Amino acid sequence: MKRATMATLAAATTLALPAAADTVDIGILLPFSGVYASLGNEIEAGFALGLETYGNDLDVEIILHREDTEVTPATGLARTRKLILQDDVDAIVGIVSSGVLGAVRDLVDGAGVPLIVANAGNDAATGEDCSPWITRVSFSNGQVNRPMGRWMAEQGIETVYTLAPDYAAGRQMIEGFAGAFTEAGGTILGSDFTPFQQTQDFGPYIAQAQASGADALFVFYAGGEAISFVNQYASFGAAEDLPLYGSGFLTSQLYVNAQGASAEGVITALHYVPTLDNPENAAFVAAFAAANGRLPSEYAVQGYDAARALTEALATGARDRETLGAALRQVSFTGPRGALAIDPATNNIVQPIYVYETVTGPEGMTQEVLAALPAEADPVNGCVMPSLPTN
Amino acid sequence: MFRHTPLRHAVLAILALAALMQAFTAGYFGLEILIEILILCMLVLALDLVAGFGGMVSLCHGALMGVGAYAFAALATLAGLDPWLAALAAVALTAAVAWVIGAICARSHGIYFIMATLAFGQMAYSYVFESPLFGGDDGMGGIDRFDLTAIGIDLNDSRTFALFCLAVLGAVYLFATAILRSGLGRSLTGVMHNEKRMKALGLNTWRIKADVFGLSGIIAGIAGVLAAQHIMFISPGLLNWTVSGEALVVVILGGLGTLVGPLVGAVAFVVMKHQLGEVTTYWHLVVGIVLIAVVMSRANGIFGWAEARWGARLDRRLADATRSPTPEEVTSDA
Amino acid sequence: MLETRSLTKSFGAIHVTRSVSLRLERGERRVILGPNGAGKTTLFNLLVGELAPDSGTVHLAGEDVTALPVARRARRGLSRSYQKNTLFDGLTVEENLALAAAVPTGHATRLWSDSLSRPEIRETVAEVAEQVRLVPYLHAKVSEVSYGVRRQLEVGVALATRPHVLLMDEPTSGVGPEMSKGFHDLLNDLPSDLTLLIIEHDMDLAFAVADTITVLNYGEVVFDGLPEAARGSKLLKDIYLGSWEDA
Amino acid sequence: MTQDLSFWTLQTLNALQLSMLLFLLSIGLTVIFGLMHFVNLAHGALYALGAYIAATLAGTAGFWAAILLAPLGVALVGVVLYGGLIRRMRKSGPMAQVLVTFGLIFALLDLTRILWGDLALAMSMPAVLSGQVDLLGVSYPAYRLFIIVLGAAIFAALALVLARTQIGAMIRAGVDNDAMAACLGINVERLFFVVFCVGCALAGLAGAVAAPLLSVTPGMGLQILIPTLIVIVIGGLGSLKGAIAGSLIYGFVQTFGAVLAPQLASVLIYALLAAVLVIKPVGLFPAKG
Repeated sequence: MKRATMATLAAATTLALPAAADTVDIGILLPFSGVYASLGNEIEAGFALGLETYGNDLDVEIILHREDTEVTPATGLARTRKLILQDDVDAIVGIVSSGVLGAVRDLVDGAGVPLIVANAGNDAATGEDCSPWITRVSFSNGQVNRPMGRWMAEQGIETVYTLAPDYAAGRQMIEGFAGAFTEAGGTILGSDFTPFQQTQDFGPYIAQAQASGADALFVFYAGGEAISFVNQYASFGAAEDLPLYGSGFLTSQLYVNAQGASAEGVITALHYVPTLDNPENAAFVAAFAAANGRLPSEYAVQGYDAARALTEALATGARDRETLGAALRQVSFTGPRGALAIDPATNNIVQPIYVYETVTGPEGMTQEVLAALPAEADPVNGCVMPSLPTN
Repeated sequence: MFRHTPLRHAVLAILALAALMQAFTAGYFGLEILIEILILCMLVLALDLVAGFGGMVSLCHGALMGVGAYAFAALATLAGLDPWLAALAAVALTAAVAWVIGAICARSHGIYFIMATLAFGQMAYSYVFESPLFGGDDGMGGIDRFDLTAIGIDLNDSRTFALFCLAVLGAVYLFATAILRSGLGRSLTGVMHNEKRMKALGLNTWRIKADVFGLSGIIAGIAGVLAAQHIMFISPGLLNWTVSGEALVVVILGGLGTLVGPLVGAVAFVVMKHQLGEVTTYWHLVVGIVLIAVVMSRANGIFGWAEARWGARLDRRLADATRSPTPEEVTSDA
Repeated sequence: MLETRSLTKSFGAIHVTRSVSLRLERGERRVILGPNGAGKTTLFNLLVGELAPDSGTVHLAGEDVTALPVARRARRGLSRSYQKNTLFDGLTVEENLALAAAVPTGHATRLWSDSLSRPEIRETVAEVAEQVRLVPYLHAKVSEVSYGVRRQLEVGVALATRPHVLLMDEPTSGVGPEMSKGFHDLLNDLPSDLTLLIIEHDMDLAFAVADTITVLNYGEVVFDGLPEAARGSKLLKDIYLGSWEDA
Repeated sequence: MTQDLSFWTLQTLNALQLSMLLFLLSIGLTVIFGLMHFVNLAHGALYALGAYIAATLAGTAGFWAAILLAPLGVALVGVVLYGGLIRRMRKSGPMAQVLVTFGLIFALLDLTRILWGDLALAMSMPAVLSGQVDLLGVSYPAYRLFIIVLGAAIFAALALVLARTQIGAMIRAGVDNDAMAACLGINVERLFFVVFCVGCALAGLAGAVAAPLLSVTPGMGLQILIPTLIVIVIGGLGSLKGAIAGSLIYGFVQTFGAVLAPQLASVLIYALLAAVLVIKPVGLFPAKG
C-alpha cells in the first residue's frame, strides 16, 4: 500500500521550465475511465494545448496531479480530498459531471481551494450553491439553452415537444429552453424524460412526439445517446413534419462523424463549434488538429480556455490558493469562443451562444453558424457571493 | 461447517497487524485506501455469509449497502435525527429490506436466485436514481460522521476514522462468526448442502434463508452507514449492480465460504485496482485476466489455494507445538 | 398412527398410485413389497408431502395433514430416509446427525445458541450413533466413509429427529448380505413404540422384521396382511418374483 | 394526447423490433444454458464485438458484407473461447463458470477500448433500408422492419431446425438429459461446440444489426446484458419458446411502459421479473420441469 502512494507521486508530471522561480501544484480532476472517458481525454488534450500555448512565458513551474474521477461522485470527492490534503494543490481544474461537482462543492469551498470547472453545467453551482472559490469557464445548462428558446420562437415556431434523459442536467437543459420559449410566446406540447443510460431505443418516444403534432422537436442528448438518438430520429423520416432542434451537445463535433448524414439539417445551439470564423479559433483549430489529428469539440475548447484562465491568473503574480482564487474571478480574454468574462455575481462565464446547422461539407459533416446570440450573464439564481477572505 | 483453523487465525492476525500498521503510518491517501478496504471487507463478509455458507449468490448486496447509506443520510441530514439513532434505524431498515428480499427469493435457486436478487437491487437503484427527494443522480451531501468528541475521539480525522472502521470490522467479523456458529448458521450450511433433506427433517428452509439474509443485511447496512460517513457524500452508483458484481468477484478471488478469504480478496482487489489505476486506465483487463486465472486454477480463491497447499501441514505443526502461534512463525513457514 | 385414505396420484396418463388406503398402528412395523415401478417411493413422497396427491388424504396421529408442507409434517414426528443417499456431503457424520437432532429442539433456528454444542443434542447424537453403529465414524466426512456406512447414516439422520413414524426407503439397497444382516439387528434395537414403514427388496429381511406386509403392484394395494399369509401367497410370488425374474 | 390507431400500430412495431433484437441475443444464451448448463455472461460482450466488427467492416466492405462477416468473426472468437476456456470449465460448478465469463466481460470490455477507443462509433445503413415503408397505415423505418423480419425469420428457421432435423432432435435430447443423449450415441462434445458457436454467431449478428440503430460504445455489451438475462429468466431457461416469449414480454412492457407510464419505465421491467419469479420460480416456459 505504501507503494501505491509512491506511484501516485511518481505519476505527477512536471512541466519542466528552465530556471523556474516558483512552482504551483495543479490538480487535474477528470474521468479517464467509464462512460465519460472520451470527454475527459478531450478536455485534457485541450488543457495541454492551452498550457503549451500560454504557459511558456510564465516564470513559474506548473506541476500537474492527474486524478481519475471515473463517473462516480464518491470517487470524485475522494480524489479531490487526496489532491487537497495530500498533494496540497494550489488549484484544481476539470470535472465533467454535475454529480461530481455537487459532491466536491462543499469541500473546495470549505478548504478554500480555487476550482476551475471545465465542463459540468449544473445551474446550482453558479446559482444558490455558488462559491467564490468555484469559477466556471465552460457553460451552465440554462445558459446554452435559453437563447435558443427565444431564437426558435422568433423563427415562427409555435409549438415544441421536448425529450431529454432523466437526470439533473437533462431536466435543467429542458427547463432553460422551455422557460425562454414559453416566455417568448411558444407552447410546450409535451415533455418526456427517458431513463438515463438505460434507454437505447428512442423509437417509442419519437413516435410519441410525432403523434403530438408539434411544430418542432427540441432535445438534449450527449455521448452515445446523442448518436443513437440522431440516427433513430433520421430513420423515422420525421424531418419534414417534426424538424429536430436541440442543445448543441446533440451534434457535437465529437459525434457528427458517427452520426453522418443522419445529422444533416439538425439545428442546435452551443457556446462553441469548430467552424467559428475568428482568428483565435483558426489558430486553435489548427494547433489542436496538428496535435491530435482531429477537429476540436466544445470540450476541447473548455479545457483550452481553462488553461488560458489559469495562465492569465498566474500572469498576475498569483501563486497560492488565495491569490489564484481572487485572480481567476477577474480574468477576461478573447478566445476561440469570442470575448469571455467571468460574471462577478456568480463566477459563471459570460459568453456568446451560436445557433448552427449541421450540414454536409467537403470532408464529412460540418457546422454552419446561423446566428451568434449575444453574451448575457446568467440570472443570479439565489447566489449570494461572499467576498474572498483575503480581500 | 465454519471453524477457525490455525491458518485462519494466523492470517487474521497478520491482516489485523497490517491494518494497524497502515493506520498508524500511512499518509492521507494510504488511509483513504485503508478505509475503502475496511468497508469493502464488511460488504464481502455480508456476501460470503449468504453465498459461501448458504449458497445464495446475491447480486443485490451493493444495493443493500446503498439502502443503508441512503437511509442513514436521509435520516441524519433530511430528518435531522441524531446520527447514532439514524445509523441504528438505517441498519434496521436495511436488515428488514434484506429479510423481505431473502424471503421472496428463497424459493428460487441458481441463476434464478441471482436474477431475482438482481431485479430487487436494480429496482432500488432506479428508484434512488430518479428520486428528487434523495438528490437523484446528483446524490446527497453534507453527511456528518459520528460525534465522539465527548470521549475525546474526533472521527473527522482520517486516522481516527480508519481505526474506528477497523474496530467496527472486528465486531462485524465476530458477529459473522457468531451467526455461523449458531444453530441458525449450522442449519444454513445444512440447507446449502442439501435443502431437500433439511425440509424432510422438519426445517422451514425459506425461513432460515430469509433470516440469514436479513442478518447479512445488518452487516451490509453497517457498511453502508460507514461508506456514507467516509465519503460524506452518496450517489446512486453505490446501488448499481456492478458494485454487487465487484463484491462477488472479491469473495471469489479471496475464497468463497471461508470468511477469512474474502478479507484477503478485498485487500488484494483494492490494492490491485489502485496500483494498476496509476499505470493504466485499462486495469479491468488485468482484473479480468486474474479472475479467469484464479477460477481456472480450480482453487477456491487465493485463500482457498493457500489453505489447500499449506493448511493441513501448518495445522498439524501448530497443533503439535504447545506454544500459541506467532505471526513470525507463520510467515517463515509460508 | 399413520393412515391414508384413497390416495391417488398420476403423472400424465400413468397412474402411479391408485386409491391406496393404509393404516398403521402405533409401534407397528410394516414392510412394503412390490416390483420396481409399483409406486412405492411415490407413496412415500405422498406420505411426507414431497408430492401432492390428486385425491385422497394422509392422516398423522389422527389429524389430516394432506395440506401441510413437508417440514410441518416432519415436525409432527414423521421422518423418512431415502433410497438414494440424501446426506450433507461436505460435513462429518457427527455434523449430519447433529443437524437433524437440532431440529425438534428448536435450536436449529436460534441465533444465540450453538446446536452442535448443546448437551441435549450431543446426547441424541451419541445415542443415534450407537443405534445405527456409527460411533467409529463420527469425525469422518461423509465423502470419506464407505457406501455401507452412508446407508447407515441415511437411517441415522432420519432417526435423529426422534420421530414417531419412520419411513425407510430400501435401507439395504446396494449393500452386501453381510450388512443386510446388520440392518436386521439395527431395526430390532429401535424403540418398540416407533412406527416403521419400510420399503424392502430383501425378502428374508422383510419377513424377519415385519409385523404386517403390504404389497403394491401398478400403484394398487394387492395384498395387505400378516407375513405368514404373504409368505405362502401365490399372488406375491407371481407379481413380485415374476417381475424379479423379468428384470 | 392524440393516440389514434396509427400510434398504437407504430408502438407495436417498435415493441416488436426491440423484442426481435433481444430474441437474437437471448436464444443463443438460453440454448447454451439449456444444453451445457452454462451461463455465459460474456454473451453481451460478444454482441458488442459483433457491433464493432460490423462498424469497422461497413466502411470498407459495405453493409451487407459487414452483416455477414461480423457473425462469422464473433463465431471465430467463440471457437477460441470454447477451446481455451469453456471446454475446460465444463466440469466446474456453475459458480466458477459465471465467474470466468464475468472475468471475460472485464477483459473484452477493455480490449474493445484498446482496439477501438472510447469514442462512440456508428455504422450507416444501406440506402435500400434507410427510408420508410408504409405499412398498416403508418410510415415505419425500413431498417426497423428489417430487424423484425430478420428476427422472425431466424425464429422460424430455429424452430424448424429444432423440430424437424436430426441435429435439432439431438439438441432437444441433450437439453432434456445430456447423460441420456450421450448414451444414445450422440457426440455431446461436438454438439456443445456447434451450439456454442452458433450462439456466438447469433450474438454477433444481433450486434451487427443493432450497430446502425444504436451507437457502438464499449459499454454496450454490459448495457444489453441485463435485459437479455431478464428475457431468458422470465421466459425460462433452455427453451426456444421461453426466449421468444421473454423477448416479446420485455419488448412490449418496455415500449408501452415508456409511453404510458414514463415515471415507472425503468422500474417496471424489474418489478415484472420479480413478480414472475415469485409466481413461477423457474420462469414461464423452462425446458425442464
